[in-house]
Amino acid sequence: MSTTAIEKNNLEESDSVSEKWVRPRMVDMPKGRLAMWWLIASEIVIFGGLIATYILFRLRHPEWGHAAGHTSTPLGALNTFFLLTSSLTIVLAHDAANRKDLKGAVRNMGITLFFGLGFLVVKSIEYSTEISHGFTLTAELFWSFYFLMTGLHALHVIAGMTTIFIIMLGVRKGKHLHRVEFAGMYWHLVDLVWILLFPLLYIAH
Amino acid sequence: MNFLPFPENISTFGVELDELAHLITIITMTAFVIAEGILLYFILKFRKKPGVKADYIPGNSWKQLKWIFIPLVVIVGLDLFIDEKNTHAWTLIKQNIPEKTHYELVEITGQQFSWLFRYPGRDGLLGTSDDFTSTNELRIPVNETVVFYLKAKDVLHSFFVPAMRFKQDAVPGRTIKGWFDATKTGTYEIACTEICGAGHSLMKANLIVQSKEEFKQWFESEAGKVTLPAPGDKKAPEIAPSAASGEHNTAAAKTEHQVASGKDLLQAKGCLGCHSLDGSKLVGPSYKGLMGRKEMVLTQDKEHEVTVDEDYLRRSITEPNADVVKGFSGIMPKTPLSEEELTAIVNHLKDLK
Amino acid sequence: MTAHQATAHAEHDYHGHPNYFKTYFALLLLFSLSLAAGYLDNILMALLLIFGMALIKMMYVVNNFMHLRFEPLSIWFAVAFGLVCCFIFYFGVYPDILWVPLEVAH
Amino acid sequence: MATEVKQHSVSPHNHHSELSFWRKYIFSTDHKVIGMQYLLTGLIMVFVGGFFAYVFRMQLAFPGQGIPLYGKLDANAYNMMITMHGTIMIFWVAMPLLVAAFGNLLIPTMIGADDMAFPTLNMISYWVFFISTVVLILSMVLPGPMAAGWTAYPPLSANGYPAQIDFWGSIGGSLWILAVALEFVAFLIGGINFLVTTFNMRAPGMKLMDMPITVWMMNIAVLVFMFSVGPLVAGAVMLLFDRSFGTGFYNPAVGGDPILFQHFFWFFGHPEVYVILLPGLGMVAEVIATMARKPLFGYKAIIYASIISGFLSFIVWAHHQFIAGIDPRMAVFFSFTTIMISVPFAVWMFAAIATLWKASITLNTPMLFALGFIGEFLLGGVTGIYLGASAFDIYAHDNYFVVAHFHYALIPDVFFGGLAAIYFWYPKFVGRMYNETLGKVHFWLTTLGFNMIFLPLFYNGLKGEHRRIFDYSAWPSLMSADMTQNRVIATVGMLILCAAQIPFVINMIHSARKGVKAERNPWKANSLEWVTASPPPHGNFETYPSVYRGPYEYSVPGREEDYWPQHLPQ
Repeated sequence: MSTTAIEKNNLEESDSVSEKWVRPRMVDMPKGRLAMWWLIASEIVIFGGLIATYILFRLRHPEWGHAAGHTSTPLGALNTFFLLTSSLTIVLAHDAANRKDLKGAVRNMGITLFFGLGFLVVKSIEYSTEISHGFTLTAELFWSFYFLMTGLHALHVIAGMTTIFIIMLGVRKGKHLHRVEFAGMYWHLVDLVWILLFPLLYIAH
Repeated sequence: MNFLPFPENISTFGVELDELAHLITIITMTAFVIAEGILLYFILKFRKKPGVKADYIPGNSWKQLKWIFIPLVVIVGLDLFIDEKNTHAWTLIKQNIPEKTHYELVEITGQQFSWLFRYPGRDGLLGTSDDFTSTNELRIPVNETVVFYLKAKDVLHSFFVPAMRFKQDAVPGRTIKGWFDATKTGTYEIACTEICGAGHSLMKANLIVQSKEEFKQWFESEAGKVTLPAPGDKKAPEIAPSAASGEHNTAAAKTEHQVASGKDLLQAKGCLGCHSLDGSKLVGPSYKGLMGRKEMVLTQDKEHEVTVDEDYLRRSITEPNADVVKGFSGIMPKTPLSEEELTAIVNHLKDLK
Repeated sequence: MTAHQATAHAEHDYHGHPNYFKTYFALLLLFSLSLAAGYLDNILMALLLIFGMALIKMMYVVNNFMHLRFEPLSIWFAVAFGLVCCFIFYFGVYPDILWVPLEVAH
Repeated sequence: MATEVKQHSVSPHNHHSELSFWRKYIFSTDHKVIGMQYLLTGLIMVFVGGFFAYVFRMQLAFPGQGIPLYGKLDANAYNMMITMHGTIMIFWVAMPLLVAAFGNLLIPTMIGADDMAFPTLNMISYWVFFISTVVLILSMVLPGPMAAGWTAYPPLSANGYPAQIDFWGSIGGSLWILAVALEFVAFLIGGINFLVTTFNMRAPGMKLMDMPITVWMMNIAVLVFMFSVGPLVAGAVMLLFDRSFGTGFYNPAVGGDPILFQHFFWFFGHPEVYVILLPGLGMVAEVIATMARKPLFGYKAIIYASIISGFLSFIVWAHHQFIAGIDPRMAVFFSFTTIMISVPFAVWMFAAIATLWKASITLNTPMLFALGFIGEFLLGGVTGIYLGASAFDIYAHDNYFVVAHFHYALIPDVFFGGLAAIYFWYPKFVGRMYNETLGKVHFWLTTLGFNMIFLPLFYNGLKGEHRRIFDYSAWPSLMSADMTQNRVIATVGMLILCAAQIPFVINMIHSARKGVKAERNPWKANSLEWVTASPPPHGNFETYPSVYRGPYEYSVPGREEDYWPQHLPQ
């Protein structure tokens, strides 16, 4: 956290008139983005701890491979596709908001919400098929981890979607355009975690 | 020198631990006294005197900061010295078992509110059919290295013998192998130091260190009582009994469907940990002359008298805290028993005089 | 409050947006590759490929979509320290779960 | 520092006066009101936690007899009380009092900001904390309260295995986990607020190295908390699943591992005690520097030492588990790191003592408490070296030596450090001076009572008295005359400590109304919070100060006054 070194070299650069882009100092960052990064750092530690434990248990229980086989990879792949595209659209929305193009921003955010909804639908299909096959939460420790991790992630998807929706209402009336970026960052975090969860739960047989 | 108020030590590695404690005391207490002395001296000497201004010593130059860093280097040096001694003691006690020709073996199982000890029997191997067990009483020969296998049946417990300066947590799902020894005969206390529920403060056992002959004699008498099944069935798994034999918990390795006798079940399920056979009051009421006895019992804290009969016995095993005998606390855990085991125990209790 | 000064900075903050579409297609490519890697017979090779590509995808998302590339170093530090904590926890718990024989206590 | 000229309008919040009672006091977004709310919740909870300490201390000193104000204590209630005493004192007294209350009160005023970066988020963080307090009290009342120590190790905290899952029978324990999780959320939100305010809203001209040390400590504490709480949130959810749905994360029969939760807990637990320690140290350093009229010795050295201790606190956690079944080879590494982490705090102690060299000390109540902190904490730190050595920990783990050690490390920090801060900033945030004699009586009684409790417990600990035992009559060696006498002395000491708080409460309430009106800078201190009126108006500063020098320029040679406030141009 000692940013003195950074502040010193920024001192000399900012006086030069060169058009070269200057890495902003902490003090110049807009508050919201700074807060979002700290929030993302704490989320990384929460999911990181959970995934570290899951990896340890996977190494300890090789027999979970056959249990992991019952997770349907195609549906997981579809979900990954949904989240990747929604990540793209939320960035486009942020880009549009920067250019004050309200209609573009709202449209993109709408697409993101659509894909988010798609993700949740696919997730519920997966859950129902698995539970009907008898792989419930307490069936085996693998399934406890599976439902805990994907459940926690799904909660974050829902939280992300509600924030996007609330901000979308504001953007439609042209208020708080800078908040689109924060919703975007949270959504990217959710996508980031899924990128790590997908191979762990679905591919690793 | 021995100025710390430790109880008397009877184990070989306890001496090393006491030395470490005294070394740390000398180093840290001198540092503590010096620091307190300087603090008090400064407070008294530099009180606010009218007209006298304080000095401007911000402590940002090396010349001023050396007053902090020199004592710091001394402290780091002493710490490293302590850590070296400590690593030596730790590796001796916890990491490797001393090379000896003959080891005494014992399997210690902590369960809710009593300690079960299992001795290897005549064949010297744990997990075989001739093992015998005792509850809340561990006997070991003097000057002999005892290798133990520490397990827990339900929750975390911790095997603590102050006299031997020895403590090790028992964790369900793990067998922790280690060693201890005793150099003096006598009876010492064993305690559980990891909180394990309501009866945690009643979970006491005795460590009885006997001379070799006494121990041998006691060992023979106990080993003789074990009823050996058909000789052909003698299994001899290697020393670590845990992973090898499946349910090693039942006293005798049962053949397929023959249920162990009621008496062995009382032992194995840990009932004798809290209920005595000879009438003495332990954690729970004694089994002596149980059948037909009149008992004052609290049911939903309504006091009423009940005569002990078969369904009272059956109900107080399956629903232990439904009616609690007056003067005892309702802390008996529910132990999972199959139907035959339950009937075996109840029949055994009925004909106990 | 450095309000007016910060907004001035925000305008020309992101020199040359990272091309979002290029990143997106790179992500899709990596994603399909990792799916294909799932069917490799050599397990170790497959796992390495899959998790390697997952890490590259994460770097893409963090750098291009979340613009970490343009943030002050302290933010890099915060994110990196979060990961370091997870690794510390992983290697701290590793011996206790993997070097202990699994028994079933009942 | 690039001298950008910053024009400031008068504080934009002057419409504060016509807000309704609710918006002004209950759901206020003013960081000072929120700070006071945290302070009051912390002070109320200290009496709840203290009552539990009173009950089980009486039981330990006079086993089996009825306890006045409570009646007879049985084993289950005893276990619940030690659990709640630990939880309340750490999560509902130390954290709100030191980190949240003084963080909210001091950070904006010390860095010359009008309010926190996100005022509404700040208000939400208090109310999440308030809900967690309500849920905690509910968890004590409902059936099946948590009775597995404040560390809540499974399998005991997960109803034991084979888990008899009765969701409603053990609702108390599940609510306890929920309350602690909510408290984590509150401090995560609060923490982000602290960080953004410090990094983004400092007064013009205030470099990071010009900030008072308290602001540094609050930020390091909040950062350490934020990074360490993650795995425990995951662990707590897993424990909640184990308790309520019978999943087997910690159940060895199903493949789980009880040691896993201990790692989760202590990976958070040890950084947690530094989260509590650092703010206390920071505020005590302020008080010592101001009252000794001398710059804090080695300001930069202390900051780097604290940052190093922040990092070290993440690789030290398994010293709580030396004999808990972890791999013995791990203990060698953690024993080394534990002894190394005592070094940064040795720097702290030497710097505090060096500050007093050639100073001119005024011994009023805040200074007495600050020096009491340094004196008592030395013993706490020193006994830490004992327990850091894993071999000695074989004997001393889970016995009263450990209990006495961590009370000597925590109580000086929360009681002495917290009270030094309360007395020091009382004139600023309440607007009236406290009564000096009542303050001194409070100090001497608290010191007497505190030492009377825990010195005998060191002795009992060495004799082998293990902790969390409801009734020692089962162990004849622990019922010897000297040990029972020590337990009685400790209980009497505890009664003195409780009695010592009466002059404190009288002093606080009485001086709030009838105390002498305090002026802007009663202690002649340098930092920015002494620039505004006391109590500071809603927007803190009429005109925003800029900063020209460090916060500790006391008795600079060549100036007639022995202090040089940060905001004066020369």
